[in-house]
Amino acid sequence: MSALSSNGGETLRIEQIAKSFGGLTVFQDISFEIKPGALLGVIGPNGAGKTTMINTISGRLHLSSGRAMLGNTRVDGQSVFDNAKRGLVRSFQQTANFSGYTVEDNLTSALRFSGQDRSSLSRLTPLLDRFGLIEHWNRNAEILPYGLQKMLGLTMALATKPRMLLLDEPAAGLEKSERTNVDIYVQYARDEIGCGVMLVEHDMDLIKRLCREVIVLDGGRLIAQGEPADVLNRKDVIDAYLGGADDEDEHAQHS
Amino acid sequence: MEGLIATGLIGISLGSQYALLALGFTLIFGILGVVNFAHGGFYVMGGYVAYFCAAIIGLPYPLAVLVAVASTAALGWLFEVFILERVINDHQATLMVTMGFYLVIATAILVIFGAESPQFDFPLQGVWRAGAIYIPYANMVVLGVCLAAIVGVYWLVYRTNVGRSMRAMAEDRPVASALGMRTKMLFPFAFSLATGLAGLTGALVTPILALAPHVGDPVLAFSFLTVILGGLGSVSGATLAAFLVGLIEAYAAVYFGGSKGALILFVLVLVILVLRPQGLLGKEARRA
Amino acid sequence: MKELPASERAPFFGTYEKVTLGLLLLAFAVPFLTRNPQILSQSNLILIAATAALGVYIMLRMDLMSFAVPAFMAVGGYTVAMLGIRSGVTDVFALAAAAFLVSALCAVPLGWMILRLKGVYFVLVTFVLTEICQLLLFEAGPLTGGSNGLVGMPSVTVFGYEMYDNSHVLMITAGLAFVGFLIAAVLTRALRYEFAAIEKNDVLAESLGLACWKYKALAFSVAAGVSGLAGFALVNMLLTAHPTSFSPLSSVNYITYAIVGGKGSILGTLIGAAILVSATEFFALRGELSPGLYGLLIIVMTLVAPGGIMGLAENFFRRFGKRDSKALETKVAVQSGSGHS
Amino acid sequence: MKISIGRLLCGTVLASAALIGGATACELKVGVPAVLSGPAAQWGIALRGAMEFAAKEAMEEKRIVINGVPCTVSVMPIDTKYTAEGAASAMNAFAAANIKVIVGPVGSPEVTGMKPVAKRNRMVAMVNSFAKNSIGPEWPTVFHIGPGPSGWAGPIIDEGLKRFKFKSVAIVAPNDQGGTDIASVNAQIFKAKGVAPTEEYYQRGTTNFAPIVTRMLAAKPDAIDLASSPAGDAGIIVKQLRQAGFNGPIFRLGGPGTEEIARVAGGYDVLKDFLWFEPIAMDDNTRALEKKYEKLMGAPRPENADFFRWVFAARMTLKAIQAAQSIDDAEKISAAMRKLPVEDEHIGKGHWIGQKFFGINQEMSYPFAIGIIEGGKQQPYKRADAVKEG
Repeated sequence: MSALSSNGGETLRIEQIAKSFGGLTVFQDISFEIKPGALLGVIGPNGAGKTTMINTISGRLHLSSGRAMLGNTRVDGQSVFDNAKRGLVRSFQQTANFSGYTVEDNLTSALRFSGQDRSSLSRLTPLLDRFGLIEHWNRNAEILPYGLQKMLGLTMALATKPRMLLLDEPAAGLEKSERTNVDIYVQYARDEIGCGVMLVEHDMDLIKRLCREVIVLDGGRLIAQGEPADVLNRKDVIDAYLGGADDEDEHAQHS
Repeated sequence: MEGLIATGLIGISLGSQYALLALGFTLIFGILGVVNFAHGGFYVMGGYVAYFCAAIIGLPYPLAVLVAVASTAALGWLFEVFILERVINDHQATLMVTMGFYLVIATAILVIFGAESPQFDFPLQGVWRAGAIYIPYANMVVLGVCLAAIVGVYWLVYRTNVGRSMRAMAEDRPVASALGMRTKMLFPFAFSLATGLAGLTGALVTPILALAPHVGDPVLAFSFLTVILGGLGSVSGATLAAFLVGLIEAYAAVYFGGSKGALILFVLVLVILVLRPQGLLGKEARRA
Repeated sequence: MKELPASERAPFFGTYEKVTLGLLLLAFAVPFLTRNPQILSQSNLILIAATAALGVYIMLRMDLMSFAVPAFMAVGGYTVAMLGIRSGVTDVFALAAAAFLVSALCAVPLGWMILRLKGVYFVLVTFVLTEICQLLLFEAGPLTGGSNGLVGMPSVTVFGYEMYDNSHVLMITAGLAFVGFLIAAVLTRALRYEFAAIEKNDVLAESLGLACWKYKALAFSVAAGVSGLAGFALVNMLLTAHPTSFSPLSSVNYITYAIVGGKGSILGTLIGAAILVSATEFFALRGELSPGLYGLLIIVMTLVAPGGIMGLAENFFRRFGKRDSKALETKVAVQSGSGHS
Repeated sequence: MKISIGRLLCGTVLASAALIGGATACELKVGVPAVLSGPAAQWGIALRGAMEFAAKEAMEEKRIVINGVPCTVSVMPIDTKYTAEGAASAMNAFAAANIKVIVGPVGSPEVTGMKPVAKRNRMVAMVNSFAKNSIGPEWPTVFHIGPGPSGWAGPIIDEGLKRFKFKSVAIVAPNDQGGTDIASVNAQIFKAKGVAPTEEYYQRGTTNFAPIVTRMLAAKPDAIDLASSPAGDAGIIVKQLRQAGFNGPIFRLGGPGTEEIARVAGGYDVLKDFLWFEPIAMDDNTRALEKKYEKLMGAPRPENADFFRWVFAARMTLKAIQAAQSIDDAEKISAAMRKLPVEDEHIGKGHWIGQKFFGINQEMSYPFAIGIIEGGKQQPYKRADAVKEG
C-alpha cells in the first residue's frame, strides 16, 4: 500500500531565507531542498534559529528576505491555516493538544480542521496502537503522561495528511525508551503518507539512525551539509556544539 | 489664541483627575489581571467619607481626605481578601463580583446619605485669572496631588522591592509565588493601594464638581478609555493617556459641542485600539 | 493489534439544547394558559433577556466576553421601528429577517476590525462600541428620532392578522426567542469542535488548518443577528424604539444572565435570564434598595456557583446521579467544551 | 344586589360577609411607577411621598365614599429605573394587580414606555415629563400634572427682563429627551421676548463642565438658562460659569431643585442673580400642607419641591374618582376629571390648558412662583397666577 503516488508529495525549496528581529539577526542566507518522501535532519546548538526557521516557513512569522516554496506555491508570509491546508504542517516542541478533550476528540478535531475524513484516522491505527493511545481513547488527554501527550500531538499533525512535515524536536522530553516511537513515526510518515520531513532534533543517535542528509545551523548560518557520519565528525561542527574542545563529553544532553 | 490656552488648561485639569483614577485602575489590572468594575464605587465613597468627616464631624479638610483614603483602602483590602481572592483566576467571575460590589456601594450611599447632593465645598475657592485664561486654585491643588501620586506610585512600583515583587506577580504569577512572594500579602496590598487612590480622587474632586450617589457611574467609561489608550498594565501609559483623553475631551467639547465631543473621543479610541491593540505603551495583552 | 473504537455518533442536539428548545415551546403555551398581564409581561422580559444574552453565550464559547449586545439590539430594534413607522412594513417574518440580517451585516465590518484582539481588549472594544452606538442614536436625529426615539410603531401582523394585545405580544416574543435559540443551538452544536479549539488553543488549531478568524467573524455576526431579534422583541413590546432601552450599562446585565446561569451550556443562558429577571422584578418592589440587592445576589451567586446555576445542577446530579459519572464527565466535557477560562 | 356594609357588619361576622360575597369593602389601589434608583431618584421619592400622603389623607378624612361605603386607599410604588421598559414592566405589574389608577411616572423616557401599556389595559394616569408628546389626543385617559415651560417660561423671563438687561441667552441641557424638548421650547419663548437664544447640549453623565462653559461663553451671552439640567449638573455649571468670569443673570427654566443647585454651586452668593420656576408659591397655605404631612406621616416631607405638584395631582385624581363614583373605570374617571375645576385647598385655583401645545386640554395649570435671587440674596417668592390657554 504505497501512498507515495496517492497524494504526489511536493518539494519544499528554501531559497536564501533570512530573519532578524530589529538589529538581531536570527539566521541568514540559508537554502536547502526536501523532496517528497525525503528526510532532512537539522541540528545546531540552542539559539541557532531552528524553531524560528520553522515559524517563518510555516507562516507564523514573516521572513526578512528570501523565499520558501512548496511545489510552486509560495508559503512564507502566508497564513498558518492556508499553509496547513496546502499540506505544510508543523509540530510543536512542547505538548500540543486541546485541554479538557479526550484523545478521540483531539484527533477528530485534527481531521475536521484539515478537511480529512475518518479513513485518514483508521489508516493511523497501527501507529495509535503502537503508541498506546487506543487504551486511553476516551480519557482526558490532559491527564496522560508527557510522552503519550507528545505522541498524540505528533499523530494529530499526521492525521491532516500533510505533504511536508516540519518536526520541532519531537524527541524533546521523551524517555530514552520512548524515543524509538519517533523512529516509527517518521518512518510511517515517509512510507505510508509519503510526505517529506524536516526533522529538527538534538538527539544525535536519532539523527544518525534516520537521516541520510543533515544540515548544521550555528550563529544563524548554514555551516555544514551532508551525510551525518562525516558532518558530525567535522571539527567546526563539534566546536559549534561544545564551544571549543575543552569538554570531552560528546553528546550535549538535553532534558 | 487665549481660548486655545484656556481649553488646554481645562484639558490638563481634566487629565489630572482621570490620571489619578486610571492609575489605580491600571495597577489592579496590571498586577491582579482584574478589570475593576467597582472602581467608581470607591471614588464616590471617598467623596462621602471626606464630606462626612469635614462637613458633619468638622475635621479639617486635609485630615478628612486622609480618613477617606484610609477607609477606601481598608474596604479594598477586605473586599480583595474575602471576595475577590476566591475567584481571582476566573477573569469573568472577577467582573461579576466587582460589578456587584459597585451596586452595593452606590446603593448603601443612596440609602445612608439620601439622593440629594449635599454641600461639600473645597476649602480653597479663589481663581487665578489673566485675561481669558483662568485656573481655579482647587484645580492646581488636584494637579499637584495628582503629580505627587503619580511620582509616588512610579517610585513604589519601579524603585522598591515591594514594587518589584508586584511587577513579578504581574508578569507570571505561578513563578512569582514559587519564588516565595506571598500573594496573600501582595494582592490585597496592590488592590487597597488602588482603591485608596480612588478614594483620594473622590475626596479631592467631588467638592470641585459635585457629590451625589451616582457620580461613580461615569468613572467606569473614562477609566476604560484611559486604560485602553495607555495600554493595560502600563502605569506611565495610563498617565499619558489620561492627559490625552482630558485634552481631547476638552478641545472636542469646546469646538464641536458636548454630545459630538463625546462621540469623537470614543471613535478615536476605537480606531487607536484597532490599529495598536496593546495601546500606546502597554505590553502585548496577556492571555487574560 | 487493537481496532479503533467506533465513535458513537454524538446526536446533533445535546440534551441541553433539547431541554432548552422544549422549554421555549412551553413559553408559547403561556399566552393561552393565562391572561394575567404580569405573568405575560414577566415572560416577555425573561424571553427578551434570554435572547439578548445568547449574543453573550455564543461569543463565550470562544472565551470572548462581548459587551456589544445592546448595540446590536438597537440596530435590530431601530431597523424594525423604521420599517414599521416609515414604510408601513408590519409582517412579522419580514421584520424578523430584517432585524437579523441588518444587525448581522453591521457586525461584519466591526467583527473584522476587532476580532484580532484577545481577551480583555475584546471586552474593552465592545464596551466602547456600545457607548458609540448610544451616542449615534442621539446624534442621528432625523434617522433615529434622536432623544425622543421612534414612537408609535404599528402592531405587528402574522399573515395579516394584527397582533395587538398582551398575549399576542408574548407570542411574537416567544417566536423570536425560539428562532434565536434555534439559530444559536445549531451554530454552537455544528461548530462545537471549531469553537472549543479556538477557546482552548487557537495556535494549535490554526496549525491544523482551522481559519480561526473566519469562525470568530461568523459567530460575531450570528450573535449580532440574534441580538437584533431581541431588539425587535423589545421594541415590539414597547411599540417604541427608545435610546434608554439600549444603554451601555445594560450590557452588564446580559453578561450576568449568561455567566450566572452557567456559561457552559445554552440552557444556562435561559435559566440565568429567568432567575435574574424575576429577581430584578422582585427587587423593584424594594425601591431604592433594588440595585444593591441585585449586586449582592450576583456576588453570592458567583462565589457559590463558579460554574453558574447549571454548574451547581451538574454537580448535584453527578453526586446523586446513578448513571456512570465518567460517561457524564466526558459528555459534559465535549458538550460544554468548558476548558480553562 | 347592593347590601350596605353597615347592616352586614352588625348582623354577621365579617368573615361570613366575605363568604356570601355581598358589597365588599371598597378598596382603591393606586399604582405609582416612580424612579427610585439612579441619578433621578430624588424626583421619584417626592412622587411616592406625595401619593402616600394623599392616600392616608383620603382614608382618614373619608374623602372617597362610593355608595355609602368609605374606601380604603392603598399605594403600590415600583422602581422604574428611569427607563422605558422599566416603566412598562411596572405598569404590567399594576395591570396584574388590576390597578386602574396610576399617578406617575416622572421622566420622559418612562412616560414613553408606560403609555402603550396604559392604553392596552384601560388605565387612567396622571403623568409628569416635559416631553412635547407626553400627552395627546391618542391617549385620552392620560393627564399632565402641571404646565411645562411652554406655560410658565414667559412670566419668568418678563420678571428677569424687569431686573436685568440681557439681549442674548445661552441655553444648556442634556442631549436626551428630557433636555432637548424643554431647551427648544425655552428658546422659542426667549426669541418671542426679543432675546437671541443659542442652544448647547451635553452628553448625560458628563462630570466636568468647564469645556461646555467655555464653549457657551464663546458666544458672549448676556444670560444663561440651565433649562432642565439635573440639579447636580446645574450646580457644577453655575460654579464653573462664575469661575470663568460670567457675571450675568442665570435662569433655571426647568424642573425644581434650586436648593440642591445652590448647595453644589457653593451658596446663594455664587448663584448671585438667579431666577427659577418654583412649582409652588410658598405661603402660609403650603406651609400648613407641610405640617399636615409631618403630622400624618411622622416625618418631614421629601425635599424635592415636585412633592407639591404630585400632591396637587394625587388629590385631583382622588377627587375625580369620588366624582365618578368608580375606582376602576378609566373612561368614567377621565370624564369626571375633565369636568373638575383645577384647584387645591392648599395650592390654589388653576385652569385646564394644553389644547394649543398638545392638542388635548388635559394639562393642569395652577399658580406657581418665581424664585428670585438678586446680588446673592434671596428675594420673596413672586406669586404668579395660573397660566391660561394662550
